[in-house]
Amino acid sequence: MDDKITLAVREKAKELLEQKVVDCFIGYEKATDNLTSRPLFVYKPEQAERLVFDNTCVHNLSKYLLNKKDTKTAVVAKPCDARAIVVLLNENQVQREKIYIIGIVCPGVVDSRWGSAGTEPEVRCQGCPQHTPPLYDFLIGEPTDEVEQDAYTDVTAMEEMGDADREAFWKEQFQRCIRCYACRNVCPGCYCPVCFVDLKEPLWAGIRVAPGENWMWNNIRAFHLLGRCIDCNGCQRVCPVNIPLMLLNRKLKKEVAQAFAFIPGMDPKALAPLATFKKEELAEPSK
Amino acid sequence: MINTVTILPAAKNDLRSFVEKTSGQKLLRCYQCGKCTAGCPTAYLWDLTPRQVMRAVQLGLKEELMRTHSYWLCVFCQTCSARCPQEIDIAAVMDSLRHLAILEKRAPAEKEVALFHRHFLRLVHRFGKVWEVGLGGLYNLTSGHPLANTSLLPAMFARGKLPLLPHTTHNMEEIRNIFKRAEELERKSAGPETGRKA
Amino acid sequence: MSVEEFQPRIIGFLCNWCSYAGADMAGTSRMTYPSNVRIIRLPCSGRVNPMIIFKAFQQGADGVMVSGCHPGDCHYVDGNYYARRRLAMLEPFLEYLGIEKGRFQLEWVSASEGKKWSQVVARFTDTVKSLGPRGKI
Amino acid sequence: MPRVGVFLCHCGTNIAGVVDIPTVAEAVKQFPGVVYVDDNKFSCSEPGQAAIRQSIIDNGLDRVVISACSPRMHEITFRKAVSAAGLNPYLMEIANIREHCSWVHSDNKEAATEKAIELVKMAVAKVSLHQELFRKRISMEKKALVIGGGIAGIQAALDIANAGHQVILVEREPTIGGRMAQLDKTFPTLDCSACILSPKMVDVSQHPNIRLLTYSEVEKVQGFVGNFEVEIRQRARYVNHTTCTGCGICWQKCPEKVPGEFEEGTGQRTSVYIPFPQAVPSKPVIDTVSCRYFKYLDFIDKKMEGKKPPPCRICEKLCPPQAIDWEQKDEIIRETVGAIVVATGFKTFDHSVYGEYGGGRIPDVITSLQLERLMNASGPTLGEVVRPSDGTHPKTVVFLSCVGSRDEAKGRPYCSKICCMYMAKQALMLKEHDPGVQSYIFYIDIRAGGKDFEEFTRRAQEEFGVLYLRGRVSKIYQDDKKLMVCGEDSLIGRPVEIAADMVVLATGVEPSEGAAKVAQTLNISYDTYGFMVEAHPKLRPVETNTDGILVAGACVGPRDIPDSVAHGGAAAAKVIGLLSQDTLTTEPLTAAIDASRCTGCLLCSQICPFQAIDMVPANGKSIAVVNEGLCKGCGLCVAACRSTAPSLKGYTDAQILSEVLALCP
Amino acid sequence: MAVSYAYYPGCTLKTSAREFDESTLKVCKAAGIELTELADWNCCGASSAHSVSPLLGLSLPARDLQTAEALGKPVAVACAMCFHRLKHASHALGDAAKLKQVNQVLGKEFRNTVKVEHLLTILGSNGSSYQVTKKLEGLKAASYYGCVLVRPKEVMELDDEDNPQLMDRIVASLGAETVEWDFKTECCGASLPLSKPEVVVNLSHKILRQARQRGAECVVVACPMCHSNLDIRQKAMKAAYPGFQEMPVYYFTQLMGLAMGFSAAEMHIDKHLTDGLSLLKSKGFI
Repeated sequence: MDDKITLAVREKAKELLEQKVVDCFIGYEKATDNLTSRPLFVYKPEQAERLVFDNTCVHNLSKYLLNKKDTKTAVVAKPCDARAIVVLLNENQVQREKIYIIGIVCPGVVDSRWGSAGTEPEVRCQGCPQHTPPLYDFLIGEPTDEVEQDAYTDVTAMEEMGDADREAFWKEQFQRCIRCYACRNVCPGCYCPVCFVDLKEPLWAGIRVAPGENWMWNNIRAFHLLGRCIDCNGCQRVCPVNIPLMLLNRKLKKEVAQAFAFIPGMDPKALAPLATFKKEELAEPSK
Repeated sequence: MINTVTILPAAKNDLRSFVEKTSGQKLLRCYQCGKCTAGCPTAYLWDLTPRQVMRAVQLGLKEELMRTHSYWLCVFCQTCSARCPQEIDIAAVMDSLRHLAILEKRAPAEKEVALFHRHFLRLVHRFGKVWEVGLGGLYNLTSGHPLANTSLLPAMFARGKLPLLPHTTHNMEEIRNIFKRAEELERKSAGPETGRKA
Repeated sequence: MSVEEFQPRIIGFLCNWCSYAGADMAGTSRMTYPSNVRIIRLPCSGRVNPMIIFKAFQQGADGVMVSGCHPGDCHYVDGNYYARRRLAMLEPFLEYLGIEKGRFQLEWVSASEGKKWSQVVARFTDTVKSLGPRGKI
Repeated sequence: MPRVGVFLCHCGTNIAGVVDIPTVAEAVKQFPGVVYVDDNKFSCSEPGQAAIRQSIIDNGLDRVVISACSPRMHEITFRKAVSAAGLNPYLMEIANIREHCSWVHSDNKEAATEKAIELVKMAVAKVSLHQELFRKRISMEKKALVIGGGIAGIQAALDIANAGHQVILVEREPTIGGRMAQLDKTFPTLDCSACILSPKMVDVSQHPNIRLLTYSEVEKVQGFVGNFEVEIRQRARYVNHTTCTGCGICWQKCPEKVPGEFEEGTGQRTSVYIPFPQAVPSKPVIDTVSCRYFKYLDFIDKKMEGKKPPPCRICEKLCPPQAIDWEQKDEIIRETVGAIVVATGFKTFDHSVYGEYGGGRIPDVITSLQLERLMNASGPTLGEVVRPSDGTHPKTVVFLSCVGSRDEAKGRPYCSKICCMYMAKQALMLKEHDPGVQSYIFYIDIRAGGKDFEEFTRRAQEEFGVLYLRGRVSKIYQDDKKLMVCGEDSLIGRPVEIAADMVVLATGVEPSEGAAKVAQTLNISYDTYGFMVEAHPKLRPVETNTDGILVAGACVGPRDIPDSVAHGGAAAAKVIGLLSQDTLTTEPLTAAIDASRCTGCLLCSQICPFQAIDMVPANGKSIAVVNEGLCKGCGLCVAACRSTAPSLKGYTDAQILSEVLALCP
Repeated sequence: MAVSYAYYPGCTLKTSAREFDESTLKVCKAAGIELTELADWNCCGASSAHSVSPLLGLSLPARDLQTAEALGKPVAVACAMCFHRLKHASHALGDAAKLKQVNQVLGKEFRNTVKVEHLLTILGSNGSSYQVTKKLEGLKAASYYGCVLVRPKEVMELDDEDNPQLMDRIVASLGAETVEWDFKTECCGASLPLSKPEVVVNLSHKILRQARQRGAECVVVACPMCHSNLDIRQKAMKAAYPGFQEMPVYYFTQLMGLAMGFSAAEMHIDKHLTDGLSLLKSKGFI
């Protein structure tokens, strides 16, 4: 594990901690299976040697920033992770001056689960339009000049199905949901003090694991990520019953991109698509 | 225009749709203030002033307009376009009208001007570059003004300003292909509606 | 009308200032239209939270309609512009979940458009009828 | 469990003729919480209301559903009825079974009855979740602020003050009077502008209810109708206005001369100055940019090189009451007012962007306002119209209309409205001043839509020989001592040229400098040009979307004097109406935000159309708080929030959902 | 610092405006600007091509631009008309559909990435460093830009449409005095000399008349067409307008050359039909 990125991450972590630029450095280390990676919080320069970066570093570490609001923290960020940070900045959840972003020019990560490192690239990396983080304080790797467009082949395939087939598809998917809320826990966009699903009054979705309640939970969560989901695949990766949650998020991503030319997580100064409007847009209702 | 003018419904105004398509300008923006005429260096010669030309397009008075000298006298100085308060590129409209006249093979009211442009392009087609002696010669031979500008010639020759032989572009095949393909493409995109009724 | 004919359950969320008043106008002008729609009165189309629409469909509504002031005429200046954005995103999403296009509709009906309201309801009821019953999820 | 009473109105046969009331009554009895059902012929009639009142008391009802006509018709009536029975008026809900049911489903009584049952069911479900709500009373500070001391602001201030209320009139310039003070005569009556304006200016200065703050600007406004907290900056004048007698020695003796703003550059003023003889207040200010002593101080301060300017101070030496005060500082004045009138007026378009008209480089191409000063008997030339270049009297004068109006290319597509008329006036006046003058007016259309306006422009042509040429000028160039004006006479369809001695540009109307900043300070809308946006262009022409803030005069759009006066008066009437109340009651149907659920993501504050949501610090983060004085209860924030922190009283999520669930159980 | 350009002279500079071509080349060389003549260039189409066929009007200059693009150099243009056509093509081809059409006509791929600059900009910018050795003090000149050089402003990206300053600044840097006048961008008659010579005489006369009125002793131009209209028609002006006084017309590069130490012969001052030498002699510049 001595490749260039790893060495650069270690060196930077050491420097930042030694010079007290940050109090905490969040990165990755090898998991106990010695194959996959897991998040690592480094507080002392000498611990920096444990840091690694390779294609098994799948986690979006930006979520941890929500618990480090008062600590000056550095975080290793792949492009999607950095976009999550931009969203958190848009939404006033983290302070720019409290975070130090180590941007990684991302080669893509592999679909890996504990015990097996995997070889297949993760779904999100296939045709990924963004290899350089949109925001960073320090960049590891050469910035790329990219114009690739998200082709939304997965979403289009869904759209081409018949209504009944689609309804059946989602019924089948949602009925497996065990309401463990792992998707919520991993998502950097899910930070509400009280989630709608936990409310008793009004009761948006009952606590029981039933098709209607699951339908409400998963769809409203997806809708709450409209214009905010940055394709990090976290929810789908951690789902213990393999519900393709990114298909929901990416549908809304596509709609927002087409209607408002908005891609979330690119500009820390941007207004969210639902926080603004143009008078002349969407001239015909219900088109 | 000595007859009572028949006003066409907007939907039947083919002249306006042709001009709007080829010039990219919105003709209905014109509110007839006349600033184009006011600044036009040659408008004093036009039978319909630039403003009236715009009006004629708005009304679709194709035959009346095509007959005029006006649009042939535009020297494309673009003063009108630069000063139009409604931001219409009026010079581009004049270009469209000339283009329409040529597409429909109409006899130009200003045959000298048309002749000049035709000879100019003939030379470019032949040599890739313009040859002034050739241009002047061709023009004088065909315009019916055999002595036009000839009084200037001795002085010009004396100063070496007019080489007797043309200079040429070497890859003439490329130049001729450009002429050929441009014409083909333009005829195709103009479509049948601009064809002049027999 | 046959007793057996499918009578869809339609919920209409109407803003108080234009569309609700437009529906009142249809009433005062005695325009008849299908009776399936049940109107929920809100201050503004911008008050419509998509979560409520999800809930309506989950509970088995056959059709949901939102109607507000025409863009530019909002009593609350910009409310319907925000509603338009939100619901323009919701509509394709519902379809993506398998809820047929036509079961959700956003309309602009002003306080003077009683006639338009009755036409909108008639058309929407027809569409939903033709799509058939949905049932609870 | 609430005790709900349901009252079914027949509305004569309007409802009962279609909806089968007994069936409805029977069904309603089964709904959860319903303990009492009654029906009336006319619930809205006095006997009907009395029956409702009595039933509430007799049956101990704590929620009421009235199944009748549209709430837009009788919501207030029934709230009062409920209230009269001692119940909170907001514990009542109306089921609209007339406009939305019986009147539109008369073709199918069975379906109508079924629908009526469900509409009542929804209302019962919703009303069960209603809470007591209370109107709040807010105190009314019986004082108004008027921003801008032009004719509109003067009129508004005088009208409010005459109604017995206190007014603070803030004016940025050293004097009130505005544009009207610069004019010579006014169209179409040709009465002297100063003669009709000056008395009003004096009235303002002497009115016991008006506090006049000139040379001042509004810096900050907070709060809402009834209680606006305002900060006004009184700029340092360096002259003590309490001791100054306005004797005029200082400005007569000041050696420094600069082009005068009031004279539009046609004449000069001194560094210590009053803008014009009839200025109110008639006491001077010192302009620190041109004053020699200030230049001297600046030179010392910045340790500049070169020749030291003289520390003049002549005014100080000569001032009899010793009123010059070099130490004076800007002063911040804080006031609380109940209402605000914005009357910031207009300025004229800067024609230097018209390169084809010389771009401001040709001396004898002047603006209409400059001509106004030249024609004015108290102007720099004492009313003699002369060419700036050589002082000769122009005999051929050409007017160009629409300079900075009706010109998309210059970003001013709108018509400035007043130019057609003032050009006619000026051309006519020129002839009166000097019968040897021939005026030409290039116009696109003559817009003379006003009382006696058309007659006036005709008079200019018929009696005064003003020659109108239809067409826009494209070029002005100098030809020896003449100005060649190139246009088209579009009526004959030929290009024309006129050799003129002077050209007058009818420069258009645009919002005055800083109008957009005033709008931002007040949080009211303004359009792309910076004109204020009225709440409704037809029905609420002097109101804004913020209660208690009114607009008047040319800050809303191009307006002439009578219109500005009328709007000033209209705004004043609105203010007087507000100030005549001791307190204001607010609708309780506003939003409230649950701090414990707020994430501080800013979304609600970004979209609130009334800027009614403030972000305030709490527990190390910032959370959203609703300002109930500004909230109008649209519910945008509720629908936007993911963490369901806001709720809208009367339309909570739970209440709306209860209606949905009543329909789809 | 040597700046390198692909130089597009245009047809006229090789024939009736040779003095413009040669003075340009000499001045640029001395100022450290490297001009390499664009290989096998063709006519830009001037005012004729677009008058007859819009597509041809774009395709002819596009071929030249494509050659420069392949070379990887920005294009330097001296002739105002050529500059106008090249700039116009490059602007119009920002439209992808038009570019596709033109590429079909060209039969090769033009990506429209090449930059087009006029010599006024190049010589008047900070990048150029010409040394004035002989100040043209006492010479009163009117800078005449003509119409196509500056219009439309958003396409030509050169200077103000009514009161441009670029040439005035250059002329002033040579020590000469520029006059303020109102005809800097009025039309001289453009391409009408063959077909409508009387129009050219009328319009050009107006220009020269105002220049004279405003105290100019000569007119400075950056366009061969303007030059030819103003220069060779002066005899006709004299005939048509009694009292008209002849006035020399120079290319701005010619005056630059003189001020930089080149001789009048090297700058071909003698090539003009209206005597340009006497004035310079009387001022002691030559």
